[in-house]
Amino acid sequence: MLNLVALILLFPLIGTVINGLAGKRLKKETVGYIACGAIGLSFLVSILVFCGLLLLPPQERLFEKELFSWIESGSFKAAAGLQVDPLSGIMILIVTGVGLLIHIYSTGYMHEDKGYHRYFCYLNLFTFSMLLLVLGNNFLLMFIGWEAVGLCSYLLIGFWYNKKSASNAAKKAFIVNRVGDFGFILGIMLIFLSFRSIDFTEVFHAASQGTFAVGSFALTLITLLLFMGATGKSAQIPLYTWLPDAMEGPTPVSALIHAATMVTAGVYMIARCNILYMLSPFTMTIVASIGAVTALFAASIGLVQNDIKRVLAYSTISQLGYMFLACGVGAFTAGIFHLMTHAFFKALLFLGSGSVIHAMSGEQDMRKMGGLRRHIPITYKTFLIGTIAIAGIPPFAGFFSKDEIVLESLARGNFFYWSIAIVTSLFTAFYMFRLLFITFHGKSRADHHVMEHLHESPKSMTFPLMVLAGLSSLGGFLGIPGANIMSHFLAPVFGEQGHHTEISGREAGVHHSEGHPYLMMIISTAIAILGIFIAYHLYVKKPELPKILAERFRFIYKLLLNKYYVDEMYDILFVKSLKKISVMLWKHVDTQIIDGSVNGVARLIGRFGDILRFLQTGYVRNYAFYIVLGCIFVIVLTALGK
Amino acid sequence: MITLTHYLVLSAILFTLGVIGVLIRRNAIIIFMCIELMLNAVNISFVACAHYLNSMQGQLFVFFTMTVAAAEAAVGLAIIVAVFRNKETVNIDDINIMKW
Amino acid sequence: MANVSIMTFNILSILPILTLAGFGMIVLLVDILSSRKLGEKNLLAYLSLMGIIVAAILARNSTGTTLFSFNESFAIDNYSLFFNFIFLLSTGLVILISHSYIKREEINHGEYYALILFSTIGMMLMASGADLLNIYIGLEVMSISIYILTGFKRSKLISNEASLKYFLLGAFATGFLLYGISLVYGSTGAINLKQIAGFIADKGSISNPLLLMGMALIIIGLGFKVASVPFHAWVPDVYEGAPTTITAFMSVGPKAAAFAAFLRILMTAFGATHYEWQKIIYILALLTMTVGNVVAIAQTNVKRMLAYSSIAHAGYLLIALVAANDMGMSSVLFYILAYTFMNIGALAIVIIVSQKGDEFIQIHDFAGLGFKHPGLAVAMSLFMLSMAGIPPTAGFVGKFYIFSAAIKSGYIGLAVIGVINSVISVFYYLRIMVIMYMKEPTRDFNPLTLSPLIVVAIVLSVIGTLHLGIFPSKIMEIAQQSILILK
Amino acid sequence: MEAYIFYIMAAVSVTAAVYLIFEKNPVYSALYLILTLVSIAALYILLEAQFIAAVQIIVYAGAIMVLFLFVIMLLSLNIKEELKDAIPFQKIPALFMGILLFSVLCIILKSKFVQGKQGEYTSAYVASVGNTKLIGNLLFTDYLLPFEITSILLFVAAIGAIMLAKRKL
Repeated sequence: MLNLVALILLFPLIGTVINGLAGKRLKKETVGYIACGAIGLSFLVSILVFCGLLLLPPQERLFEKELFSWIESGSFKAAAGLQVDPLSGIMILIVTGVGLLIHIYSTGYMHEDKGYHRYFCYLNLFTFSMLLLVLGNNFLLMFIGWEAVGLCSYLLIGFWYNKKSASNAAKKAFIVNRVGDFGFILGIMLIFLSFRSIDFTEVFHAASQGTFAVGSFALTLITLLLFMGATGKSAQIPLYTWLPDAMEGPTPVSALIHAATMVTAGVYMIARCNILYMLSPFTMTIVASIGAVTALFAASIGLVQNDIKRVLAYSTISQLGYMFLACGVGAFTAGIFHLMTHAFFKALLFLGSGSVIHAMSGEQDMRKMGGLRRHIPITYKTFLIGTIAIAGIPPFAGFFSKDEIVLESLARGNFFYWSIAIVTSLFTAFYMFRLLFITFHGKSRADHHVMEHLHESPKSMTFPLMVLAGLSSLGGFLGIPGANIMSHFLAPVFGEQGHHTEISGREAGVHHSEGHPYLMMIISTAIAILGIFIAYHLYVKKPELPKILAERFRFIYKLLLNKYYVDEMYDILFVKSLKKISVMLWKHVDTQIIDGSVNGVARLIGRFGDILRFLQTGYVRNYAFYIVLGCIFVIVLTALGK
Repeated sequence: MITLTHYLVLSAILFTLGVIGVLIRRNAIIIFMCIELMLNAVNISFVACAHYLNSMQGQLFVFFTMTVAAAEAAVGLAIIVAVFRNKETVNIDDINIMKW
Repeated sequence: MANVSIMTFNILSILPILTLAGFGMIVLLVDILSSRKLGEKNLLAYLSLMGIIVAAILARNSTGTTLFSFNESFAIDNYSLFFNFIFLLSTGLVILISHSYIKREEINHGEYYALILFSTIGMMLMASGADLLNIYIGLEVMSISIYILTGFKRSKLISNEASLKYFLLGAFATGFLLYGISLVYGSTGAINLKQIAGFIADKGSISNPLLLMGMALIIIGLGFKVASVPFHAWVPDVYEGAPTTITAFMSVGPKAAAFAAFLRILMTAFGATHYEWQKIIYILALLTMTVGNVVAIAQTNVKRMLAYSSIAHAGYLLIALVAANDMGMSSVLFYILAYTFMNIGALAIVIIVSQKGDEFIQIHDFAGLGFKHPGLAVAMSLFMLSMAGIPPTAGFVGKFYIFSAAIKSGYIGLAVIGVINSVISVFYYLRIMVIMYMKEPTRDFNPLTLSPLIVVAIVLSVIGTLHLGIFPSKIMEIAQQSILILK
Repeated sequence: MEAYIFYIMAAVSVTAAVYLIFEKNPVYSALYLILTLVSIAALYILLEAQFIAAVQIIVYAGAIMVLFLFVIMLLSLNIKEELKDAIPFQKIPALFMGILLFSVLCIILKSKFVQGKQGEYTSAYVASVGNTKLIGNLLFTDYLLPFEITSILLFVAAIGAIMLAKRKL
């Protein structure tokens, strides 16, 4: 069964090609069937492959299939090969499973769009890229998936290219990602330089044999560079700015980006390279700290946002911070587990918000909603489940995974991580229920124009919601403390040793925390309930209170509302100061060039380009002068620079 | 006694003069003549080297350089004539519609 | 290196060159003999293509042999063969895209094809030249043909200007090249690359400043041809002013030829003094890619932007030269091949989209191409992605090889700057894609300059770009065998 | 004797070259260039390269420069158009650059360098066979390929000249 693995990739690719080439001439239904069918088949094959994996004894659960030798040059080899092991096994299930639901949902959501076939073509390609990233058996192939995911996200975020904000967001996403990718590719090159190979098996084997000492400079550098890639793709500080803007794309795309694909790539990569990371404690500290800070930072921004999708976007960043925190303290299983449950409830929440927006005729501002509970009951119920799940109320999925991270952050990390995790979980519960209360409870604040059109979404949209709601409620039991299926299943990937320390670490941690894991559970549940209670108090009982609070703590409110002014800060840091000088120098230099550049850095480089292009005077004699100048320079360099 | 260095220095002087001419003159034809001067400077160095090395290759090279110079002259002057047809000038400072 | 035979006079070794020369003359003859009707000159394009195919077949016959003929001044080996194929390929593609273009621009003269073929002879001579004389003559045959082709739109001032600029600066730079050759000759007594190497091996190079200066001047002369900063200033103006087909031609063929000569001279003749030239080329590479990429961002004219991008690509290739190891040298060959496909492909689309008189070549003229002509836009996006170095395209694999080679030789800093540069380059390549897909069309694209031949060229380029990106190992293997002769 | 001829001819060629680059009238410039070329031809004779000297006079000074003069006359260029200088700021740096280039070259030329390998064509041998005959021999044996390719080059040049300069095609 494992030999079928290539099919997982093949089906979405076929779907892409058919819809890309012939989609224009096909009927909408056909396009939808092809796209969903492709992912559906891919999902079925994934299940088969997964079962095949389960049939093997735990320690032999690693299957590699070389498709063809891709790049060969001297000692450098990279095959186009696929690899299935418990980690990628789980990932393909998540990607194809959640991906399939999003595809189905999209057939309803995008039904009126004239770029229907284009949309599904991109969507299939996106899934394909993510699967390539997950299944590749070497760093370079992973990088290809990595880049392709970036490219597809660019296409999809900018899907409604007519919207200026959409195409800007697309460019921003692509370029911010490229900045991270730059670190990633350098990391790969360094891996090749250090290990003489870029094959996962060979590199990890060499690393586990102790080729490099713990904390050696090479490994630290490699892991830091790889992590730089992860911060771009998984939207961590400082490269997170693209993700909130990425909601400019169609809502199912946001769901796909935020839940199943793209942003999880960074977490997956770090989990995949766990051996390398375990050997470089410094990087681990960085990963954990950035994860923790991002979690808190994004959650605090989420507290005051008014756009329904923006709240969810910041919550994604915050949850990803959790996952990095888990990875950073060495609890990779917990990270992957949270990745999975998060995929369920975040997909659910995004699709649910899509359903709300659909019902509200495109309105995204929560202040203009309210009281939707009665009008769209299915959406409400499923959304409620998702909200409870993310807030971390037992026995829903989010509780177990988040609790494990909170636990591990104390057991393996320190009190600082733990307190951040706890505060973040308070924030999370608060802003998610704030969202829920403002949107679904209270009185309606929409105009009747919208109210008249208010309707529950079609079956194609509610069905995925219900499935995801089911998964969000029950998915957590895979990792229930005591009988942790996840951690046993993933043990071969995270190493016998890692598994061992995990268990002993857990025990040690348990001891550390006064010998009672249940106490910790109770604390975190209590915190979550506290968050909910505050939200309830502020937004249901006394709806006028938030305004007063906002007035009283005006400064903090503004700060949060404007996302700590990070975008503006980048602007001032990179653009304004240089612009002033440039404007003085080249006052008559136009504004038309600025329009082409994308963000601060691009503008800065563009400015240099502006200055440099004036060397190109058009006078032949100037050009000859440059040649002579260069000539003297070169001769002097040769003659004197011994 | 005249040594190779003498010839090489003469060659360097003429080459440099040619370079300066290219940099400061505006008439395309004169610039082209300065380039010819540079080529001749190189030829001196070739022939001198050949002489002092008891080798023939330098002279052969000069033979080819001259042929190339002839071909370049034909093409170069034709280009200048073509420019003159359209623009009525050979002042290269005026010939800069393309820049930046 | 199986059978190295040395013959003084071997007509067989220059058969491809003779073929091209013969077909060039035939084209001219047919042009004169056939009527003066401009429309009926399709035959000429087919004739030239035939010449290229025949030359390629004849060149193929000598695969695997290593043969020095004409007093060891002309080498037929895997290295020259690889480059000869690149030249023939690029010339073939250029003829394919020329056919409809020169009709549109009303410069449909037989001399056009003949000059392209003659220019290719010059390139082949450069790649095969084992002594400096042959390389020099080859360079001149190639350059003079291109000076003429650049000014081929005689009635257009812009074309005249480009031609004049290219000619004056080209001749100026050739002066430096020649001066360098004369100094190398003076200090070694040889113009044959192997003999130069032998002399350096005997006497050492440290005590020979004249030789090093000669080498530096040769680097300047060839640096001009490959468009490395600061010898690059002619490139944007000439690329903009030349007929677009010729822009495609000279951004690929002559550059490849110059790199072929560059690599052979540096590795074969000056291999022993590599510390000296590596530091020069290091700085040139750094400047070249940075200036190329940074200034490209500020451009609004597509041809001009591609000119700067071509400068930047020369910078990447120079990195491989600095690395100077097996991987670096073979990656030069690979990257040039990749660049041939993507650049000619991109310019072919520029030709199709622009209209008579090269009217619409501003970037915003591409607005909405994605909706009106999705096929063209997809092809263009592919070429742009490949140039930006995004997998799974040829450009990515090529860049990856180059940067890995640099890291392997210990030039980590240079590789890092190279990667940063390729990140920068995404800005302007992406801008074309953004405009094609995310802006409403501002004009009617019809009539397109479409002909079956140009479509064939684009399809070939697409296939080449993808094939080299997905299955690069075979070509890389060939490239690796090709550079063995240089050591 | 040899030294005198060298210094005189060198002085003439350099002086003529200086006039060439500073002379306003292109016709005079061309004439100065011819003077330089002729004096260089004299140096060639001094270097026992009689054939090259002859070619220098016949082809260079004779044919190429006549072509130059012909074009200058044809275009009837007036002197005035050179008076306006669009980039006057380049003049001083250019002179400076030239001096710099020259001094760098001289420093290197003055430094001790190993001379190249001596060839077999000693003065006595060349004199016994004859300079022209030797060159002819080499051209049609060892250097046949570049010689033949040169024919293509000249052909290209002829095509080019016609293509670019002919009034009607």
